[in-house]
Amino acid sequence: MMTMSETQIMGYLLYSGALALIVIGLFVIVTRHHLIRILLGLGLLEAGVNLVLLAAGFRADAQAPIVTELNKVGTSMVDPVPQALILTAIVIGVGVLALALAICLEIHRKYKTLDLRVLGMIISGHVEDEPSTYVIRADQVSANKAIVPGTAERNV
Amino acid sequence: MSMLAGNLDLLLLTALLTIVLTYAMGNRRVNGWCATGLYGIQLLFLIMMGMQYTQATTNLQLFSSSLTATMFGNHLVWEMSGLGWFFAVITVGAALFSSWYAAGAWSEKRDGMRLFHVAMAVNVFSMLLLLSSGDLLSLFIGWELVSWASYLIMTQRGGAAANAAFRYILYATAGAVAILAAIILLHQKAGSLDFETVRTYLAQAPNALVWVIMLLFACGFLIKMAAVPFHLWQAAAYSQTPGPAAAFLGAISSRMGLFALAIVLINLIGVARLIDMSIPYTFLDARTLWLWVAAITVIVPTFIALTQTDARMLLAWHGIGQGGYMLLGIMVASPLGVSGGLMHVFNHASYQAALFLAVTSVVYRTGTADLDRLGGLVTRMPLAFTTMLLGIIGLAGLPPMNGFVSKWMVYKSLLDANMPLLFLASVIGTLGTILSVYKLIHNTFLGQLRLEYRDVKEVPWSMSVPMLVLGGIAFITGYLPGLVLDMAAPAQAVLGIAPLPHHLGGVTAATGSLNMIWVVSILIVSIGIGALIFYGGNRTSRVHQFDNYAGGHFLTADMRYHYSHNFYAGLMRVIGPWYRGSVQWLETGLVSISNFSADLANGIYRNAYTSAYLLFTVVAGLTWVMFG
Amino acid sequence: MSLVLVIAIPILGAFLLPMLSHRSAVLGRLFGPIIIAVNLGLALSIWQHVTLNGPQVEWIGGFAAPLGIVFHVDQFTAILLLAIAVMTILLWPRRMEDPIREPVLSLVLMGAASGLALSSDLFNLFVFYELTAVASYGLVASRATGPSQIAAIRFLILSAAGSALALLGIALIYSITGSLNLAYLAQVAPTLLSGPLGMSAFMLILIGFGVKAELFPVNTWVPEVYASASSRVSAMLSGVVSKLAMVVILKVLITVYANTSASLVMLVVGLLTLVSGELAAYRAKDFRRMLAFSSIAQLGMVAMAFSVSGTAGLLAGFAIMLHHLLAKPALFLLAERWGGHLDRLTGAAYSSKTGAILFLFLALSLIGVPPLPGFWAKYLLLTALFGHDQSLYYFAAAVLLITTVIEAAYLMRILQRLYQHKNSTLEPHRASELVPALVLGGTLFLSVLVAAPLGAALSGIARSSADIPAYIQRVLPVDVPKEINV
Amino acid sequence: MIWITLIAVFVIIIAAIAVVMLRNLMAAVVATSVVTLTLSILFVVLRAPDVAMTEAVVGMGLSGVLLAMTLRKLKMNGESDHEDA
Amino acid sequence: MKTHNLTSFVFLAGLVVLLAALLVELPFGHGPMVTGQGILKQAPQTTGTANIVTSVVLGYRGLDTLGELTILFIAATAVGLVLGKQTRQHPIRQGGYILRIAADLLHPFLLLLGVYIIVHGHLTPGGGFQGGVILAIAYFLPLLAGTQNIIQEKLVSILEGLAGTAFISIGLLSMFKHGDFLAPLLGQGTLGELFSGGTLPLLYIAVGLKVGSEMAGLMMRMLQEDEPLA
Repeated sequence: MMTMSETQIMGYLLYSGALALIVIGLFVIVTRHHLIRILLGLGLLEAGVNLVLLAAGFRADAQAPIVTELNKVGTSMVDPVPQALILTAIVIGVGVLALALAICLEIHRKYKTLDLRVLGMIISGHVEDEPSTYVIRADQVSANKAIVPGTAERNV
Repeated sequence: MSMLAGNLDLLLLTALLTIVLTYAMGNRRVNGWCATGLYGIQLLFLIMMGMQYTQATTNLQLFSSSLTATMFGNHLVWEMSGLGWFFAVITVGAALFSSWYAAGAWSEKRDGMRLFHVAMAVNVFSMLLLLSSGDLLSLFIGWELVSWASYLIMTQRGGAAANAAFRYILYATAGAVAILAAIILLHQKAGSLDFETVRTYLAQAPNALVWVIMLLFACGFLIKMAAVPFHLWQAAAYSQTPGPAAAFLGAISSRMGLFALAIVLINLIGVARLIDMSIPYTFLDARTLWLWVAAITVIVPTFIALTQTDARMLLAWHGIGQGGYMLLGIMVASPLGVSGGLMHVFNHASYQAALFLAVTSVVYRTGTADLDRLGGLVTRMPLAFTTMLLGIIGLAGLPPMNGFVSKWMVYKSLLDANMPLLFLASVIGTLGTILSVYKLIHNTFLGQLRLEYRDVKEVPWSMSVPMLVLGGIAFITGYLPGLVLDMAAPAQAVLGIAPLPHHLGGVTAATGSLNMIWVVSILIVSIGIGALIFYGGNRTSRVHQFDNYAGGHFLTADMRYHYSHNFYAGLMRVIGPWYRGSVQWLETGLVSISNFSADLANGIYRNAYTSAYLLFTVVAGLTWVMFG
Repeated sequence: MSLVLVIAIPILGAFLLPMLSHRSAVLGRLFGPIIIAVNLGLALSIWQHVTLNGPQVEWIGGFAAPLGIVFHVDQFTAILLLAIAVMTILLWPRRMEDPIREPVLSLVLMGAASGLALSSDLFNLFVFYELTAVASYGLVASRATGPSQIAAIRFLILSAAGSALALLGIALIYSITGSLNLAYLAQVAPTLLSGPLGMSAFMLILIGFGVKAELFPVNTWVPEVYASASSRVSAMLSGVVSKLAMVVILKVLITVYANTSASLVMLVVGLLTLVSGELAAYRAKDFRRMLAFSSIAQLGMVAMAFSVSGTAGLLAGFAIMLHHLLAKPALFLLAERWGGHLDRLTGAAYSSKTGAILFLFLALSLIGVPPLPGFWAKYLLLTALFGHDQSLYYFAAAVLLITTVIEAAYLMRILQRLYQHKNSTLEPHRASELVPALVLGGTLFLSVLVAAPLGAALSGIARSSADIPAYIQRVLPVDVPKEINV
Repeated sequence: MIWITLIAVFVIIIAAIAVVMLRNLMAAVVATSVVTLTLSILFVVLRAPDVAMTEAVVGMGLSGVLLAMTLRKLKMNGESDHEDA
Repeated sequence: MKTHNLTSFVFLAGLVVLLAALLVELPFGHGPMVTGQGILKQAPQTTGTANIVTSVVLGYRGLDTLGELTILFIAATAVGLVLGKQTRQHPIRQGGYILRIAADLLHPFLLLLGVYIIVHGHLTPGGGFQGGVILAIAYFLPLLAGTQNIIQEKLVSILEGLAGTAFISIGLLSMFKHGDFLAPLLGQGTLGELFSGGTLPLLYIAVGLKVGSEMAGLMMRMLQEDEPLA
């Protein structure tokens, strides 16, 4: 049995954890430029959001929403809906992650890099001046990698 | 007959049919003649309508069409009033002569005549649609159609013409959005867009709102008229258009702006209201503003025309300047002034078309319109010379041509309304006109004939007849101005101006009348006496054109002594700096601003850290909704 | 006759297609179009049913709202369903990189888009949004060029982060109100969601779904993706998917956040989107990028329209949406041959006349030349903005008018290029691109001839969609717990 | 119960920071798995056993495997990704 | 670069403040369970599953689950589409002896565990997703250890197709019998027994197979993708 204030403290703890996850995830997404790491950040962000969602359905002194001999129908249970939602959200996250990783593999096979700065320069630099169906050859990519820092300054 | 008479549907259908047929016939020679015939039929319909004005007791009769629509609660109607009829006659007439001229020998060397005729037909149809618009929304629709039709006719030659037309269409779109803004503002305030409701609403609307609406409308319409400061596009665009089409455009196209402006300023807002609306912190009022816009439009383009070395450019610039006279006359809003302005529309159309056709004939034979590389063609192309002579006398506004009558009426109205400064301005404009038209005819037909043009011939009859007829019209309506004044009377009635007492020979005003029959007769008689003295009195001997002496030396034909380059150099040195490139900064400034901001926007979309925008937006948005 | 079939059948088809293709290639080739035809039939019957009997509601699985998921269809939704099916069949890939997987993705995209149109449950909308998103990542990356895959991954990162934020917004709403049903939320919104919490939830949802709705500034993926993906995919994304994301935002806005400051947010966002799009298009040097920016601008106009509360705004928004839904895919189909640097277009009109004339027509309609439909759309938007008596709305109208001039500038510049020199190196359009484009353009042209009745019908549709109390009445049964134990 | 939550949240934050800080990508992946695992413990505390299982199996197991495989493909399991942290 | 990081820091600090201000407002522990209460009240009667989360996942929000399955399916398809250019089966380097033995031993246990979790999804925590993933891992471990390749591409694609079809066709069946898509069928049975909960266990089995086959196919494709040409 928890008292009200304990519930409060617990809420603060949970929300601070969720907040930390969201902010750190966004930080990774915004400031890092290695695609894999950005995907990790994405995972953190989603985890934080899931935590918020789950905390929405929490009830102090309530049971898990499973009917057993111990807790019959009618005993107070936590909200099952957010749990279902999070189930869905987690699986969706995995699907997106898998697709992203596949694309990353393909890009790495073509350009030998997963640095967002280089890729961004490739796409915004070349697609504009050349026909849209432009495919960059490996030698040009190495040239691009050589001048990454300069472009980074320019792109900020 | 009775069912035919005054049937607007028939007119519009014929105009539509003209488009279809000219497209169907393609590049065949007969296409032009067919188009000419169809324009003739349209003119016939218009004349039948005109008959009704002579019979009808009132001049306010409307010719309604069965073309109506209801869009989102607005009832669109198309019906032709006396004002529209007057402009429509000029439109179809100009189209008739232009396509007649183009139908003959002129079209032989050229390809793409289908596009030429179709563009002309589209222009006529859309102009008729505009002229017969019965409410503001249909007016706007017609307006846009006219704008894009003119783009079509201007751009057909490609290259430089396309660039000029592109510049034009940007101006036109800017004007169109201004008009659209005004219309929708009115729609929101007045609740409906038919003229009656809008008039009653504007009568009791606050001054500030009327100012906004008037300025928006006027900007749009003045852009079409190419009034200062929107005058930069027109001359280049018109001069790049193929000759007969240029004649058509120069005759009527930019008068559509005048038509719409007259409806909005005189018919909807009303001159009395204009006079009431004083510009803050000044002693001026709205009407004075428009009068001065007109006056500046008279002066600046005319003196720009003075510096041109291309005949077509020169004429085009003058077309802008003459538009100023019309606006002046109409904004004076006295019976004399309005009928002067309206009459000037007709007169200008007649002699401007004649002049463009004459220049086109010169280009047809010599291949150039460069005033520095022509001269002495009078003996080779006498008919073209005659046409141009008649035309420039009209353009300069001297008797015996019709231009004199309308300009006289405008001057007179200005004096009667005691506006001496404006009178002075218009006279200065006329001075510039006289100077530059003299340059035109001198550099083209007078002086020394160049060797390369030694065996130039007169243009074929198919081309010379229409332009001569136009010159003839310009002379006859100058001799008997009553003809045009009768036509202008219904238009004047629509604008709500008292009718002007006039007769076949001219006008009878309390402060002084004009009877062209007397003027012209005296003029002819005196010229006849002079000719008698010249030919009968002393002995003359004809010498060949190349048989010239200067200071006792024989001048060979290849020796250039014809003073044509850098005409009026001294005058230019004095007055040139005042107006040369005066309002370029408006255009260039706008262009550079848009380029700069466009680069900015592109830069935003090229950032590598696109997800950073997500963060920034979230923070900004949350801050707004939580603390904003 | 159930609404779910519109979603279930394409997904079923997508599940079955690979097996069928393993059995016989011909059957696999025919299967996709058959499924789409079935869906088209379903959409038609739904449309007819709705026009006869008024809007319909379906509780999925028979679980009464607000406990279960609710589908709601009114006339506009039915039209969207039709448009989705028609677009899918028109943009069906003829020759594909992969004969099995690309059709599967397209089918699922169709089903998910229909779900976005129908569902009125926040989380269900989120699921279908994600489904649409994943399908479109796959389609973008399906073209094996490097730039398309880079564009796909950048799009994926932006969109996934955005939808995580949208989910956060949904979580906020759920923890405040304890429900996800839009109708129920509409009931309790004035008491619960009008505070800063509710507004920030809307903000998060707007930004999250705004990624696909091409709203500034989370739309940086648009030029990259549309320039590098195959133009059928670009046509689908800009024509259909972006509209549906906008519809989702609209649902949340007009049901839950009606007459709050949310509409002001909408206006500002739409204004920025419009201006940035038009300006960027004015400077773009690549044909596809230019089209992408112009579609951004159009969606900004839609957002501005929806920011005007009431029937006028909805009417304007629907008009612009439907017009753009027809115009932009046709342009992207033309871009299949004309893509790339603008200089390549010089004289293209002489190599393919029909394409040039079609471009002329569509460009004039986009600029808004009367009496073309684009003009009426802009007219309605301006009327709505002027009708809203606030200085900011007047300012928005003025900006819209000015950007129209810029729009005319870049579109006419292209047109001039098309007709410049007779000798062109471009190969003409193939029939497989020209025919669908002509179908779309022809529909647009026919709408000119029947403009008046069309306008009347559209205003009726807007009026029915703007009626939120009736919507709540339909969705919620009478015995819903009105009291909330906070 | 409070204490479990406190520790779990603490671990989560530390691990998340580790994801940012660790140069070696494989290590970062491991840190993410730690976050997920602790999160599933937290879910048990919040009386959501289903979610806890899913998070553990799908979140840690599956995504962990996928990421590890990708890194192995990219030949990056050893050295760090070149970027200024 | 540095300026970019700096601005990001500033904005993130702002975000921390804003989100904190939002989250402390949230009613933790006493939020309005409007939907939740209703479901808790009527779920055991309507669906007859002891695990109410299951009844929500498959009953009240069955459509979400369908969409989620489709997302997995689409993701797997798209992975195949992206990597599909080269499907050359290249030999995976053999793992150590211990590893292989462990994999072989682990395989049946994992299978059993997965099946159990799936089948008891409506009674105990866990269900189709968890069990499916465990199944996938069960089949994947030997592959990773390099003992032998159990998974055939063909089998996987057929399995995923069939499972998804089963899910939807159960839904359609209930629609034709009951009038509503995915409405519970076949009576509830007695609460807490294995054969209870109507169609939900069947649905969960379909989900399990679907998820398992998708995941297996996914990992297989990513493994098949040939080594980056160095």
